[in-house]
Amino acid sequence: MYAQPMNNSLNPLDSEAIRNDFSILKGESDLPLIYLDSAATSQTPDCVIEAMDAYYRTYNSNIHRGIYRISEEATAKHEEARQRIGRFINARRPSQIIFTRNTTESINLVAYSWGSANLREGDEILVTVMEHHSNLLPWQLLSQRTGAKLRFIEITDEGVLQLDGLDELLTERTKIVAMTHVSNVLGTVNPVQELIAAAHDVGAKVLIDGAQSVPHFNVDVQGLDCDFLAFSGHKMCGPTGIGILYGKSDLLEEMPPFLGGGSMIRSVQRESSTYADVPAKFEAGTPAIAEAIGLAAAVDYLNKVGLEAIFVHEQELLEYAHQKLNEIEDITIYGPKPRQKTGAITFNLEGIHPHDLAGVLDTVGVAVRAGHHCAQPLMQKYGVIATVRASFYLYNKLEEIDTLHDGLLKAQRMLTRRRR
Amino acid sequence: MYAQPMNNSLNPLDSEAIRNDFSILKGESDLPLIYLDSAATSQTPDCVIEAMDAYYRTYNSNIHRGIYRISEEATAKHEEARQRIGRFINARRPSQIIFTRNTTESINLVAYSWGSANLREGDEILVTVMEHHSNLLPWQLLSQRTGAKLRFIEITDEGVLQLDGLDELLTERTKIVAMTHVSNVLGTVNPVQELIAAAHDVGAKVLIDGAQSVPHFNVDVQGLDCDFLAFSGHKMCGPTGIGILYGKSDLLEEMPPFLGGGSMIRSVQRESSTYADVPAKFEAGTPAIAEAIGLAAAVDYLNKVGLEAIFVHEQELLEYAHQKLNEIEDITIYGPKPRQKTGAITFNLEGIHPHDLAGVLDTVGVAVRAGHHCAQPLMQKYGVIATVRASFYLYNKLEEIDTLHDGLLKAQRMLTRRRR
Amino acid sequence: MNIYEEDILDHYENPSNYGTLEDPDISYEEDNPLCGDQIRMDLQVEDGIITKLRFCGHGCTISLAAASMLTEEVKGKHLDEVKQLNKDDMLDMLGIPLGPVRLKCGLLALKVLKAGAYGLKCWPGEEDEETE
Amino acid sequence: MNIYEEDILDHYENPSNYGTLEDPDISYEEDNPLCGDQIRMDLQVEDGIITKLRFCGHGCTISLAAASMLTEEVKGKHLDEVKQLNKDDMLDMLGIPLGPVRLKCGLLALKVLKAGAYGLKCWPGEEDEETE
Ligand SMILES: Cc1ncc(COP(=O)(O)O)c(C=O)c1O
Ligand SMILES: Cc1ncc(COP(=O)(O)O)c(C=O)c1O
Repeated sequence: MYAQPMNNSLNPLDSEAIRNDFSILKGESDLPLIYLDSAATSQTPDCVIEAMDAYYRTYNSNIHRGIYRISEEATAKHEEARQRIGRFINARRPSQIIFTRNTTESINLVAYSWGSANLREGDEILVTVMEHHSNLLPWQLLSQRTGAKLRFIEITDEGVLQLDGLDELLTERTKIVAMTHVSNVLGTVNPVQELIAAAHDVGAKVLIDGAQSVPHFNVDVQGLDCDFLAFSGHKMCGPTGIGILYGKSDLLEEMPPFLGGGSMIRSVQRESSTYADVPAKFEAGTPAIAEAIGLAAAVDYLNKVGLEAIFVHEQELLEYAHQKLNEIEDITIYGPKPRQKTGAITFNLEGIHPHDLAGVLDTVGVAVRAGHHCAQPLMQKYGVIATVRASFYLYNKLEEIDTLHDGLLKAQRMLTRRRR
Repeated sequence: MYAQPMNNSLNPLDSEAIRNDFSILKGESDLPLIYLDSAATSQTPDCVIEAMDAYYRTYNSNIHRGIYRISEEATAKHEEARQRIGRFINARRPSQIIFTRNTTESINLVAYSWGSANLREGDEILVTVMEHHSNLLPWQLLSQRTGAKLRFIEITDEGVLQLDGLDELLTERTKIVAMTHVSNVLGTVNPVQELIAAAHDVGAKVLIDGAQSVPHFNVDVQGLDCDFLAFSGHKMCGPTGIGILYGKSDLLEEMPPFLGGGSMIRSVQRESSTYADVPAKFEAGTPAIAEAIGLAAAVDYLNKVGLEAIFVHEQELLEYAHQKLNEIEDITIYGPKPRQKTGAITFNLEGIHPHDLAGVLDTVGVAVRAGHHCAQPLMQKYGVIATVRASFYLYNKLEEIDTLHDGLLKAQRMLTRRRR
Repeated sequence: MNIYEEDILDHYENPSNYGTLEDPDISYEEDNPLCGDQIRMDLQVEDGIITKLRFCGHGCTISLAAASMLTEEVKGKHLDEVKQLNKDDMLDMLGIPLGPVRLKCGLLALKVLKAGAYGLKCWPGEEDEETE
Repeated sequence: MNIYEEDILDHYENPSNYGTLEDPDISYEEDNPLCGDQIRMDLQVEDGIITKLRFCGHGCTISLAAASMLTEEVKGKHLDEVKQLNKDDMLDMLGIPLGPVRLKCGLLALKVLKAGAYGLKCWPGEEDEETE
C-alpha cells in the first residue's frame, strides 16, 4: 500500500506558506476560492508555470534532431524531465517513462498496443467495480475488438474490494488486471501490492491506474512490481496536456507501436518501416514539450514539500472532514473511514440533488464536484446517480472544511423544505 | 490552393513590430537568435503565453460537469476556443473541431477510427511520395491491420505532384486519399482542391495534412470540401501539446470511438457503453485545457496580423532566399520556385554533410534543420539521406537571410578543403 | 445574481402542474444521463392547443423549476408556438444566468416538451451552433 | 568552445587510418539511420592486441574525426581495453561538448568498434542509464 509507517516526527506541512506558491489561491476576488476539487485537477504552483514560460520565452524549439543551441537545450530539458519523473516513481530507467496526454491515453496505449497483440477470445480482463471510466472503457473496447471477456472484482458496502472468492475471478484465463490504486470517488486505497503478486502467480500482467495515488503518496513501481502504471500531470501540480505511462522494459520492447508518425521510426520505406527503440517508439509526433518540462517542475515541487508531509496533512484534513460532516443530519458518506483511504470524501444529503449542493456551495466560494465522477458502475452499486465529492491536497486548510460544513447547512436550510 | 489573388494594396507586415511580440526574439544572449526553423515549430508570442498563464493563475480547473465559478469559466473558455479555431478554418460548426495532441494524433485518430471501420482487403489508400512520416506511418499501420493497399502519387524532379496517370491510381478501389497540403521539405503547395474533387468523383474520402498550410495561408475547409483536416498548434504560434482534427459532421458522427475514457461516454454499464456526441466522443479524458486556450489566442494573433500579410511577407523572404542562395557555388536547391511554394527552402552544399552545415550555421546564431525531415521516401526519391532546410514565418527579416548566406560561405571555407 | 433566487426556490417547492394526466394526447419522457435528472410531460391537446399539461420527474432545483415555469408559460398555447421556443426563451423564464452544466438542467424540460411536440434529435442547448 | 575546433577539422581533413584491410580479423559496419552516417572498421588482431586497423565510411566532421581519433587511441591496445571504453572516453578524445544530436555522430565510431569487439545491443550513448 502506501509508504508506511508515516514518520510522525515529520515537520508538519505549512499550508499557509504553501498557499503562497499558488497565485490562484491568492486571488483578490470578492469570494475566496475554497478549492476542494483537486481529485479532478490540482492547482498549479507558480514555479511550474514559470518553468513552462521559460521554455517559451527562451528556448522554445522542436526537440530531437535539432542541431542548434535552443533545440539542444530543449531536447536536454525534455529528456531530463523524463529522468526526474522516472525517479519520482522509482523507475529503473528513463526509457520506461512514456509521455502521453493523460492517464486516459496511457491506458488506451496499453489496451491498443499490448492488448491487441496479446488478447484472444476466451481470455479475460479483470477490473474492479470502482474503476474510473478511463480504466474501464479502453478494456470494454478491447474486449469488443478481441472477444476477450471483462470480469469485475466487486466491492463491499464499505467501499473496499471484495477479495474473498478472488480465486474464481483471477485464473489462468486472466491476461491482465487493470485496477485503480486509489478510488477517485471513495478514496479507498486498494491493496495493489498483494493483488499484483496474486496476478503474477497466474501469469497475468497488471496495470495500475495511479491517477489518484501518484499525486498523494510515494508510489514505487519496483516495489510494487506492477507491469504498467498510468497517471496524469494535471492532478499532481503539473500542467494539463501531459500524462505518463510507465512500463516494464521487456513488455514495452516487445509491444507493437500504437500511433505512427515522426520520431517513432528507425527507418521508413514506402510500404513498411522499422521502429525506434522505447520510449521513442510510443511517442509519435511533436510531443508536449513545455508540458513535460512543467511536469518535471511539479515533481520537484512535490519532492521539496515532501510526499510524506502531504500525505499526513491530507489525513488530518480527512479526519476533520469526516468528523465535521458526520455532524450533519441526513448525510450519507460513502466509502471507508480515514486511514483506509486518502484524498476525498464523498457524500449525499437526503432530499437534495448533488447539483444543488454544489451550486449552493459555490455561493459561499466552495468548489466541489457533483456528479457520477466518471464512475457509473460504482454509482450503480450504491444505487445513486450522483454524489458530491470534496477532495483535498497540500494547499487545503482545516478552516476550509468549516466553510464546507456551513455551506452544507445553508443548502439544507434553503432546499430541504417540503419537496416531495 | 491558397487564397489568391493576394491583395497587393495590403499593408506590408511590420516585422520589427512583430518581433516585439516574441520574448524569445528579444533575448539578450551574446548571439542573436536567427530562427529559421518555424516549419519544425514556430515561436510563441507573449500573448499566447499570457493566455495560458491566466488560465493557471486565475481559473485553472477541470472542465465539463463542474458546478462552480472557475470550472464554468474554464469550460466556457475551452469551448469558445473550439469556436474560434473552427472559424479560423471556416468550419461550419464547432463540433467539427476535435482537440488532439498534434497533427500526428489527428491522423492516427482517423486511421484507427474511420480506417478500421471502413477499409477491407482489396481497398486502397492513396498517399504521395512527399508525405511527412506522420501522414504515412498511420496508413502503413492501417494497411497492415486491414490488408488495404498503399499507393503513391509520384513527384517530378521539380518537386511537384506527378498528376498524369492519376486515373490509374485514383480508382473505385481508393477509399481514402491522404495528402499534405504543403510539403514540409520542399514547400510545394499541392493542388488539393482539384484532387479532392477528383477523389470525391470516385467516392474516396480525403484527409488533408494541414500542418504546413494552416499556419501560413487561409485554409477554408468548406471551400476545399475536404473530409478531414489535421494540423498542429505549435506550428502556428500556439503551444505544444495541442492539435486539431477537423471532420465533416456526418463522418464524425458515424465513426466509432477511438480512445475510451471519461467524457466520451453518454452512459456506462459494466459490459458496454453508449457514447457522447461529437466532439466529446473523440476527446476521452481531461483535455489539454490551457493549450486549447493558448491555441485560440494564437489564432487571434494570426488574425490580427493577417494571414494574407503573412503570406506576402513569406513570399518576399522566399524570393530573396532563392536569389541569395543561388549565388552560392555548388548548392543544390530542391523543390519548386517561389510562387509555387511557401515557407521553406531546402538545399545541400556539395561535399558538406548537412549536419555540419547546421552546426556551422549555429556558430553564427542561425537555427536551421538538417536531416531527413521525417520524409524519408522523399529523400529516397532525390537520392539523398539528408538536406538542410531554412523555413520562415512572420517574424523573419530579410537581413536574417544575409546571415544565412554568409554562414553557408563560412561553412564552405571551413569544410570544403580536400576531403575525399 | 444568484441561481438560488426566491422565484426558483418557490417553483421548486411548489411546482405548478406537477403530476400526470390519465389519458394524455402526448406523453414524453427524457433523462439527462450526466446527472440523472428525469422529466416527463403529459399533454392534452385540442386543435393544436395545449389545454392541459402536467409534468413529473426528479431532478435538481433548476430542472424542476424550469419545468414548472415552462408549463405555466405554454398552457393554452398552440403546439406550433411550442416548437418555436428556444434556449433563450427558457433562460428568460428562469431569469438567472446558468453555467454550462446547469444549462443542461435548465433546458431539460424544454427538450422534453419540444420532443413531445415533434421528434427532436439533439438537445436544445446543444443544437450545433454555426461558428459564425 | 566550438565544435569546429582546428583539431576536429584536422582529423576530418586528414584522417588517420583511413581505408580498409585486405584480410581483417574483425570487420564491422553500422549506420546512423537518422543522418545516414556510416562507418566501417577493419581490425587485425594478434593475441587480443589490435595490431592494425582501418576505418572508412562517410559522415559529418564529428563522426569522421571521432573515428580517426579513436583508431589512433586503440591501436596496440587489447580488445578487452576496447570493451571498457565508454561515452566519456570518446568525448574526452574529441575534447568538445556535443549536443544530443551530435552525440550520436560522435559515438558512432565507438559503437562500431565495440560492436566489432563483441556483440553490442544498443548505442553506447543510449545505454539505458539508471534513473538514479
Ligand atoms: C507536413 C507535416 N505533417 C505532419 C507533421 C507532424 O506534426 P506534429 O509533429 O505536430 O504531429 C509535420 C511536422 O513536422 C509536418 O510538417
Ligand atoms: C482514478 C482515475 N483514473 C483515471 C482518471 C483520468 O484521468 P485523465 O482525465 O487525466 O486522463 C482519473 C481522473 O479523474 C481518475 O481519478
